[in-house]
Amino acid sequence: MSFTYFLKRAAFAALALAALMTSAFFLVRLTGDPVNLYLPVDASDAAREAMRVRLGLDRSLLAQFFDWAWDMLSLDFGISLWHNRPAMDVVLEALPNTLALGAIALVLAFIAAIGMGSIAAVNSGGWIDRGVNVLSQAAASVPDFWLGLMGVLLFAVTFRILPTSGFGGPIYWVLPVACLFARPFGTLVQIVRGSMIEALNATFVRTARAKGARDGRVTFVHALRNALLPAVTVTGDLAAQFAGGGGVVEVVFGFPGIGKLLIDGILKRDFAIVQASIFAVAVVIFFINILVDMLYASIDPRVRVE
Amino acid sequence: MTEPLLKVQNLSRHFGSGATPVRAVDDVSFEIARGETLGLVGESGCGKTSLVRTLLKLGPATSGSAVLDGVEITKARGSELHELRRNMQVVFQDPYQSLNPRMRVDRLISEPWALHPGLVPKARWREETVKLLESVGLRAEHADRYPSEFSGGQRQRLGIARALTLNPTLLVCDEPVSALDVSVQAQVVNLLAKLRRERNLAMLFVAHDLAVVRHVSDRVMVMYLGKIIETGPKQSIFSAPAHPYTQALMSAVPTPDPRLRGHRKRIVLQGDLPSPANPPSGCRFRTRCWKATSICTEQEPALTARTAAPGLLTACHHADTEFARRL
Amino acid sequence: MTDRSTEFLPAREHRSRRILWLARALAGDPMAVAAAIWLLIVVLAILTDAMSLLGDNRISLKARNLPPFDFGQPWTLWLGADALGRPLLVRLVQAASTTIGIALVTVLTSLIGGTLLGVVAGYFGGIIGNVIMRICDIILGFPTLLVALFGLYLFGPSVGNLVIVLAVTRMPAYIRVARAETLEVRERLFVDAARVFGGGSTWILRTHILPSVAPTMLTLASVNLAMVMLFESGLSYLGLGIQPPSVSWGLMVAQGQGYLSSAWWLGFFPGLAIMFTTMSFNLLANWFRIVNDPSQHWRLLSRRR
Amino acid sequence: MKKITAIHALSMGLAMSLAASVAIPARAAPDKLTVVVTDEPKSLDPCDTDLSGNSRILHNNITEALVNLSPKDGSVVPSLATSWRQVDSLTWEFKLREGVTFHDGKAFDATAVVAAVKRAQDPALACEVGQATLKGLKLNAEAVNPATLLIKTDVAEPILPNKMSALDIGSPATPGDAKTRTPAGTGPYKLVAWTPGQSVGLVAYEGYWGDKPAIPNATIIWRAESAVRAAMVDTGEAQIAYEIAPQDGTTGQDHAFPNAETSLLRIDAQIAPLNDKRVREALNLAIDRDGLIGTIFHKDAQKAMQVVPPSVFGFNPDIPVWTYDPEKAKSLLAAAKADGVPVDNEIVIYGRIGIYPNSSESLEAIQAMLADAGFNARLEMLETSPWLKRLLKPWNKDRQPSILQTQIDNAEGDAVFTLPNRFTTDGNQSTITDAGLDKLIADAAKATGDERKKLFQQAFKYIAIDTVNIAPLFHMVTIARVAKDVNYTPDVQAGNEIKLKSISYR
Repeated sequence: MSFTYFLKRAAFAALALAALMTSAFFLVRLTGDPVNLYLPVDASDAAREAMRVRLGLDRSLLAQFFDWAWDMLSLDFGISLWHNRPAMDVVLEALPNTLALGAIALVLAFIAAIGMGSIAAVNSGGWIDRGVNVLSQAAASVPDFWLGLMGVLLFAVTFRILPTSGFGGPIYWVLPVACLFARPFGTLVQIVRGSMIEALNATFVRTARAKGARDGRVTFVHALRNALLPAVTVTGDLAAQFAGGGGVVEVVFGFPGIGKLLIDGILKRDFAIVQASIFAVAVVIFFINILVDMLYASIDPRVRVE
Repeated sequence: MTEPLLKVQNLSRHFGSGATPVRAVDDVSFEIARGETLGLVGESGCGKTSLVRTLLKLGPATSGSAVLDGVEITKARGSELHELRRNMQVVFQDPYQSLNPRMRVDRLISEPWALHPGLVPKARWREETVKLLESVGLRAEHADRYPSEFSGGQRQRLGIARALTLNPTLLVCDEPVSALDVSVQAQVVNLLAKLRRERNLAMLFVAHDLAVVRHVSDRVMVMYLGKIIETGPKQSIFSAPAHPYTQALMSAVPTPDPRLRGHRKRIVLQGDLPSPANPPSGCRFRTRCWKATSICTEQEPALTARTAAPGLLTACHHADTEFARRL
Repeated sequence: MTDRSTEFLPAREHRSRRILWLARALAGDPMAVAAAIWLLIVVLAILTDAMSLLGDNRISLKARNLPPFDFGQPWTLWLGADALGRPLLVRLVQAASTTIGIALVTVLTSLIGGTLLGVVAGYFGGIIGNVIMRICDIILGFPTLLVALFGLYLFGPSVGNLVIVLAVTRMPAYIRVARAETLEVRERLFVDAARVFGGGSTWILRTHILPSVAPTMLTLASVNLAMVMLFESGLSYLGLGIQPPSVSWGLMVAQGQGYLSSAWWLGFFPGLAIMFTTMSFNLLANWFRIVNDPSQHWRLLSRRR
Repeated sequence: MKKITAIHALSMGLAMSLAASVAIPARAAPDKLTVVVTDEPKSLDPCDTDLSGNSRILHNNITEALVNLSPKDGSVVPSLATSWRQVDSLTWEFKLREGVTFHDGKAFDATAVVAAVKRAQDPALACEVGQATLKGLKLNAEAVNPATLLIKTDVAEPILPNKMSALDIGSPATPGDAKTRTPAGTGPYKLVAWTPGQSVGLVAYEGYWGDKPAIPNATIIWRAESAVRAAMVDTGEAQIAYEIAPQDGTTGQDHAFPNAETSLLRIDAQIAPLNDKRVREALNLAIDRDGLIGTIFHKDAQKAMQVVPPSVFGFNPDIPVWTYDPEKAKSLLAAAKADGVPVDNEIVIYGRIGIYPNSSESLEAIQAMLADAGFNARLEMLETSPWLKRLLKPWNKDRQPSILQTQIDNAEGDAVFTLPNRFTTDGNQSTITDAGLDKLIADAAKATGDERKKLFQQAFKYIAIDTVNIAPLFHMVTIARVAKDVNYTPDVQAGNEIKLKSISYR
């Protein structure tokens, strides 16, 4: 991948980011004034007005926008109203949790799907294949939040072997990871299975077989390579989705990630938090996309990144 | 002499811009009279298709003019263009691609009528469709089928029937049989010849197969790298081609005359077709020509009568000598 | 070139044979059969409820959180009762009409809008096409949840807004596919032919491009139906979608969360319903894709032997 | 059955391997206590303790006020001040406890209190205490000597000591220009760490002036779902969980305590048909309060007839509770209709998601009850911000007739904290304008003793019987689940403070 290519993409990403941040600026402000939320209901009108002035909300939207744009250019994301500290600090505490959660779930899903998918494809039409098919369809269709609740009910409330929620050692990650794991796993098994079956029927594999290569090698070198490409693409898309936080799952488990932060931020009209999270997520997505492209190129030399 | 049906003058079609555009069609002039069939031959990539598409107004002309029945094709717009479409129709090369697979035959055939309301009233579409199908050798019940239910030759008949719906005066046939099996080719060519006679159609018949061209054409035109390099009556071209390229093409055609078999040596051209973006200087054929001399590098030969063969125009510096040697 | 024309020659029987063939193809996929049956049951249930044949749905605080599988009760109570004593089964059916209705309307909206925009972008290109595609890039570049959050906060979480937000966030996918397909179809010879007959842009778009693009778009839509359903459930679960007293499966799970340890069935059954229905849509979409792909027909037909 | 065992075995195996690194203690170590609440504190600044989420962590754990209110009768009892007296109508004198130090080593004295009072009223800081409890009152504190403090007020304030119970005293080192996230107080616990999004950790303060707490380490965590909070006590993840929903609060470990909140529906009495008193009465008669108790509301909740609970000074015990009489409601509506009142107009019920457990279920039930009585009511559940827009003035002139779900908290123990804002013409949440009531409330606020009590009782009666701009529901209870081995019984103040120092293991 050439450096100029990277620059070109970065430039486009920066433009898109600017557009998004600008729309986010106006959108969050349209969601309503935070003042009522931050003052006791018994506070006087004068106190409300004073807070508006203090937050600069009394000025015209345009004036606020220019101030904000200037701060953005100097990467100043402002102070979180709720947390009462720099918004970016708060975001950067939550982001690694989300990324780790998403990465663990996706990597596990990817590995499991490659394994399951190829087993199903090799046994195409048989009992194993049908079983895998049903399982993966179910996994791809199960609502993650529901899975989370049922997990809590079963493993935490009934058997008491896993914590209900929260954050801490590895054991706290089991249920959230399992919930996020389901859908990517189901989707990827379908894809791996489908493209492997196709590849196994394709001429080049027959050729390879005719040349006397052992069956195992045929399957895993040719067909797998063929199946990896779409699997990587889909995983990349999913990774981009997860970067925005396994929103619902994070809420279910009280997991301190960016998705929960963002939802809370909007609920609490914490403009700075919302904007900083959007920014951070967008940057992460940009790098994920680059990473996927590089992976793509390394799997299939025919794909030239351009 | 009456005014020709189609008069093409200095027509060019270039692709791309900047210093070296691709000159797909470069300064081409020719005429087609009413009822006349002009054969156009050349290798693939020589600009035949671009010429056809320009005439059909599927792409803009870069310069020059083409006048059909007094109407300037290159400048026609709006209703003038719409009228023009009626007079000039096309049979495409690939009958699998040129028929929308999702439309039933009756809709396919009547599509032009739908686009030119007033020509045939809707109530008579069915009747006319059946008539057309029968005239191209298909049956009435075929009207209710989809293109996928037909063989290649049948599809091309459908294509021809559809081209005739508007009763055009000029039919452009862009390699109409090259996608078909040899056994079917003759049937379709014969059909075209028959229709031409019946309807007094003028045709521009494009092909790379000389045998087919010979069968239907009155006159023949040879194209190389966007230029016409030789043109003349069928007899002259086939019996006494003056341009080395034409000769090379002819040598590949099996002769119907058994006496001549074995006497003619097959000329195999060396090298590939040069890039039309950067054609050779002087004569464009010189890079593959066994007769090329220095003059060919320096001067571009004009399309002029160079031999005694009647009506034959050749763009070759060495055409006269060739003729002389033959004698 | 495979020419299956002989299979269908007599024109009159074409259509009825096609239906027969579809039935055969469906029978070749037992999972698709199961999916079709499930969806049929759901649709029938919705219809029965629409004709108010399901009986009493009144709040009855005495029957609050009645446990399921008590077969001594009237059959509507076999799945238990909800926190306000309403039969859970009836609630599930009412929620089904919201959930599935929203999914259908959303998919239809984004299908129509996305196809039109994509076809326009692909056929005409130029500035309009570019603008459309760049907007798509931006929407696609950011998490759907975020776009949805904004939309719903801005306009309030009503059913109409939910549909709009979901449709807008799904639309870029349709636009991209429609555009790519159009770019391909646009170059086909039959489009040139239509132009030579004097067909203008509108004519070509309407009679040639749209019908050619449609099957792909329909396949995409059938896959999306499942996706939208899951997404709506998620939003409703977060309190951003359907609001009480309306009811959707996602909202039922959310409300059931408060009864996780006291009345598990309140959240369990609606989640199960989401899963079954989503799965059915997925399976049928899969089947539909194979049916529409001649190179894969054998998968459905050969199984019968 | 077999299947379940298999799943169990499988999950056990899975858990064993995972639990190798971190296991959940089935029983907490005796020196540690974990409390789970609903929300993360918004702030840990001593001047923000008006918010229950903040005050639970701070009040009487990290920071203390000059006085406390007795959970038994609401009377003022000593804390950091040992005694107090009213010098004249505008001046109060407090004697301060000596030998007290803040967690940061600073000495507690009159100047520290002066700084805290000043800070709480600084408009730039917008402190909760300054804007709610002390609203409309100017305090001027002076240090006479380290152990004596004078507080002057701009208007007569007969209940100043009550109000001082809300003002926590932070270290003089607390920044004057910004809220702090690391408060230092005089309380039995000091802050170890606030890990945003996760927990607040406390440890016993060696230099505390009073009795040492039994449990040295306390952690406060938060979970939004009541079912999860309840389960956490069972699993041993927490020892005390607050705000358990009624459906979960049924075991012997669950303690219900009145939390000083009164739930009600505020009727917008300015818009037809609700501007007709008969319609508002019909609305009250249509609600089956008995049916709601023990199902959607906890069985210990009390049917309310006024907006403050009985523990509040000024509560009127003689107001009759609304009976459930849908027939009478119907006839009242019919009578109103006969007089041309547009009783068929759609009335919106605005609810707030999660205002109390089962808030949306309660409104769904009430909507059905209203419909049975012939009301045309539509329910709309709102998230806090839009709900506040409906709660607070200014309102749109041509708004729909509406009923708003709300609850009123009065932990301070005096009716003056409830009435003025909600029922006077100038009040920012008031739907009535009644000059007589305005005067009554104003007079009551200035009066003392029995006179004060009598006037407030009159005001409550007038609101309940003459204006009827509310449909009072219940005096609410909070349910706390306490682990079996923990010795703790929540009292009436548990909604606003977790008295960690009184908790011990059995």
